[in-house]
Amino acid sequence: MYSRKLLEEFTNPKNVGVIEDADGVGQLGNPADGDVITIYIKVKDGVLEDVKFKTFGCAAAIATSSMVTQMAKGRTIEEAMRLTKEEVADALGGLPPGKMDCSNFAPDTLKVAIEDYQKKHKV
Amino acid sequence: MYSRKLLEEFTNPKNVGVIEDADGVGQLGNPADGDVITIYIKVKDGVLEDVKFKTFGCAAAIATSSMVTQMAKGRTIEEAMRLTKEEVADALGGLPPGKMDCSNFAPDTLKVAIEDYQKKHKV
Amino acid sequence: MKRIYLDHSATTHVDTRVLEAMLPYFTEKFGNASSLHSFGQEAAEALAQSREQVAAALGAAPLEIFFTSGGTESDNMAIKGAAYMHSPQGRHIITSVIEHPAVLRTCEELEREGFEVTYVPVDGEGILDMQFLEDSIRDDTILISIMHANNEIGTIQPINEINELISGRKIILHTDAVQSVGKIPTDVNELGVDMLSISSHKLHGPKGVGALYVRSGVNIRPLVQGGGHERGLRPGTENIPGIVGFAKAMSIAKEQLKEDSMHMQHLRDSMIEKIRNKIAHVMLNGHEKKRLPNNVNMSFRHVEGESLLMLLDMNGVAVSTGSACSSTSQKASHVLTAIDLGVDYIHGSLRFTLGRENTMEEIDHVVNLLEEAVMKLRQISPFEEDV
Amino acid sequence: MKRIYLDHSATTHVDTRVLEAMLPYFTEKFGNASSLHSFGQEAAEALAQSREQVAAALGAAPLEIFFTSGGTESDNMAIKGAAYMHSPQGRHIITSVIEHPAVLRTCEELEREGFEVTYVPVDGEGILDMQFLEDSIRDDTILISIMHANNEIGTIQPINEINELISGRKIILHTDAVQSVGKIPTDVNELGVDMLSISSHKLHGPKGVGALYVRSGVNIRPLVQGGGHERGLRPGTENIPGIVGFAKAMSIAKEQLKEDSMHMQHLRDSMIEKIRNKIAHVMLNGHEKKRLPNNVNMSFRHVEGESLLMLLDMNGVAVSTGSACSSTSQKASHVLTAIDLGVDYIHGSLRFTLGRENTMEEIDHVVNLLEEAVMKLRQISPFEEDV
Ligand SMILES: Cc1ncc(COP(=O)(O)O)c(C=O)c1O
Ligand SMILES: Cc1ncc(COP(=O)(O)O)c(C=O)c1O
Repeated sequence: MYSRKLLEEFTNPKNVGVIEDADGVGQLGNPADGDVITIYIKVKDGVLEDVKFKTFGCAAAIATSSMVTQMAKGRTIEEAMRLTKEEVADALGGLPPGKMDCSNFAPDTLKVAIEDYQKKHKV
Repeated sequence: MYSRKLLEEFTNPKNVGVIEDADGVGQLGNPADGDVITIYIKVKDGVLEDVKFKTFGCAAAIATSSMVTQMAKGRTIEEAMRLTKEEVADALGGLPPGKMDCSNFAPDTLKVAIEDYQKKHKV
Repeated sequence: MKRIYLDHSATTHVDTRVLEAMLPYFTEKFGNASSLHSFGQEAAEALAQSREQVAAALGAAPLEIFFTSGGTESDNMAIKGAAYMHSPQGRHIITSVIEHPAVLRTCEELEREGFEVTYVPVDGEGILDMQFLEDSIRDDTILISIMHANNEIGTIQPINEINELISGRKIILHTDAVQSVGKIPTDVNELGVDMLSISSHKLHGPKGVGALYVRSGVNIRPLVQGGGHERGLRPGTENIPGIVGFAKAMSIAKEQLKEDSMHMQHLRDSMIEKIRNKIAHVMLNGHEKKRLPNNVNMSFRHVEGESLLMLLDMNGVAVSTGSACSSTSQKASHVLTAIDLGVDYIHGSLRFTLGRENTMEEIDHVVNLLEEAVMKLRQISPFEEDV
Repeated sequence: MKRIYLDHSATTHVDTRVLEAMLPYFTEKFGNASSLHSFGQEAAEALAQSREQVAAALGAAPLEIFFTSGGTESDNMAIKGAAYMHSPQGRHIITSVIEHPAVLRTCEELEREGFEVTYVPVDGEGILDMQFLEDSIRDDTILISIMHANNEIGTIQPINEINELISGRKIILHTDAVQSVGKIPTDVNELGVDMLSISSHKLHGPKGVGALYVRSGVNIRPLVQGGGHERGLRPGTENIPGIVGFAKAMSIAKEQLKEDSMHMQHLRDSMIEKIRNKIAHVMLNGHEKKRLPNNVNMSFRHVEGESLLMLLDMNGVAVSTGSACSSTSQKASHVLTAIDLGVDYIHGSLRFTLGRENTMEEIDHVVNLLEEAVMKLRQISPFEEDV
């Protein structure tokens, strides 16, 4: 059901971890629902210098988290805010029909992290 | 479903035919029901000297007709009247459950033939 | 003794190509199609591919195919499923007097539950009385179920004419195509049906599997509840080897349809002609032309069908009298009764149903055995002159 | 990569002895068991013999066995069949909260049709609340349906205690024994049940076939109408190869029961112990002792089951999280919810279900892979400290 690309991403996720002095942190999901994503960002000159994640969830949640962090890293905040679930899903070779919701989940968490940064830094 | 014995009797029935100057004739059944047996008897000194049959019906009807004529031949009228369906069925190695009704059918027809003889000859 | 099988409407042998396709799914690719792991995914892929194959053979979309355990379940699922779903709009159903028991008994059950059922009669050749059908349609008619081809006498019904008759109305049209698939074209769009029942074992596929085609947009209620298999309409772990075999059988049937049906029709016509030439007082039951290419149903005057069947069987020839499904009961078949066979013929019918592997030599041999058997039984019959 | 299958509660491979028994019935002895000719009689004999084999394996009489298309159909047939037949005496049914969807969804359907259903809860180890069950019994209770062993956590229910509880009352007792047959004794008289559901593919038989045991004297209504097969209770041309294979699988299961269950229990206990020793923060779900000999269901804190399953699958190991039948839905399983697993554990369950051919080497290998996989996912999990 999962694409080879997604499975590769899932087994070798990039940017796993916590940024201790993060500029913004986003968390979505709920352990009772079986899916929680936390994304940490480090911003420099309006560019996402570092992005890391921690995810509790299915293979799709982990793979999309990893993919989103990679796609966001190096982008400007504006560019990162425009990341869509379709782009993420495409980059993973597609998601199975039952899992399309998942692809929203990681970009949304990234947005929460950026909003946290913007709030904290009064952007 | 049929015993080997019954099938042998069915494929090689004995006493098939009509007795032109029969002393008694019995017929039971109905073409619309798919079963008709006619039995002809020739009586001499109270003994069934000859018994013949014609049957339209299933393999069990034909085999029991043949068996009844053989069992009746040479018996006294009283003995022939006492022929039971169990004896006929046993002689054929049993009948399948759905066909037990059939085994009644041929001995009953024989009885009708004997009654016809008794009526005609005022016995 | 070499046996000759002429009872393909009762069931067929599994084609070796079909069995070959099935085998890996018993022992190696044995996963449950709902499982996420590789064993499950192999099964899920086989299921998806089979669904495509069956759909393609019917001119349908894969999502319109629901796998079942056979023709009986498909018929029940179609008729009850539509009746229960659409009872708020009406409770009237139309069917015919010559349907298979899987349809007739189901309709009778619905009658006990408060539905009204009209049973359309047929003429002496087994063709539906279209005027009667048209006159039977009411505002509360929700479903018409008419078999595509009859299992006993092989008569083919004008299903697409029925579709034209009800066009513009919200009536669901179901056809039991158990006997026609693989013998004549059964494209769901050409037929214009909303639902169509199939049984795998009638077309050289395995027993215990079948399908119901349900046109997209047509809603029916499931008969069985459970896990969400078959999009909730038919739960239960999917019978993957069976489904794979069924799909393979459907593909073969579709591919060889022209060739197979021409071959069988040739044998059929030749058999009918030879029987008529050799045996006096015979009748062809059903329609001379509008009949399945593999069906020869004939009655022999003053001879009882079961004893004829037994004599042929003892010579290695397998045929049927009436429908296999009712052969343990002794009553005259409801189909032969419906076409009003006279009393001299009604109990003397034999059904020879040909398969694509039968040969002309076999047919000739059977006709000879048949001639002997009829003569033999007529000698025993009280209705015939002594010969 | 050698694959290791530890998902035998989802489905099993067909035993080679079973497949061998089936093969002749696809291509040679392919007759319809209702046909009078020799092909039909071969099939009818195989059917009768299979019925005897299945009956013998359950301590039942042959006429108490009705062949179906699988566990789901058996459950539906038992529950609806009894409910519809006995609704004049009452419309109350008792079942449990941890039944398979084939029972739960069926009961919910009956609720929509006006029946009342009581769902008996279970304790933290998945054992039925017997006091609750006893208190639920009413004068209008017609049916109790409690599974013999749970498909997710393997808990075994005290079915014969329920039988004792209702002795003297006119309540029908049904058990879904789909998971227990072939793992623990399932003699219908020792259990004291009136009806019992089986599915062939869970015990190394083919998919698409099963049976319902119905105690002689217990009346139920058929779900499906058609020809008179299975004494009218389950019409449709019998799936002879499937039934022959199922019967063979039942015989083997019965014959090897002691040996197989001892072997599996040994692997099970060793696996649980090794997992507990190697991995911190794990929980065994279900009852420590009253569980199927082949079931290991454990939860791993702060790890999500599906991703764990995927990691194992990529290493060739097939397991399940919750029941295979609900694995496409993402909700926590109703069984794990019923035993009140805490939030840290409820989404982190894996079910390993062993088969008689699994070996200790396989178990050891899987435990090692599992340890790695849990560690890996805990490193990614936001709830665990960075390691
Ligand atoms: C026309 C027709 N409909 C339905 C069926 C039932 O199919 P199955 O026996 O596969 O359930 C049959 C065959 O017996 C049939 O000939
Ligand atoms: C306890 C239980 N009951 C019923 C079923 C349904 O059986 P089947 O999938 O064969 O219809 C299953 C298996 O999925 C099961 O585990």
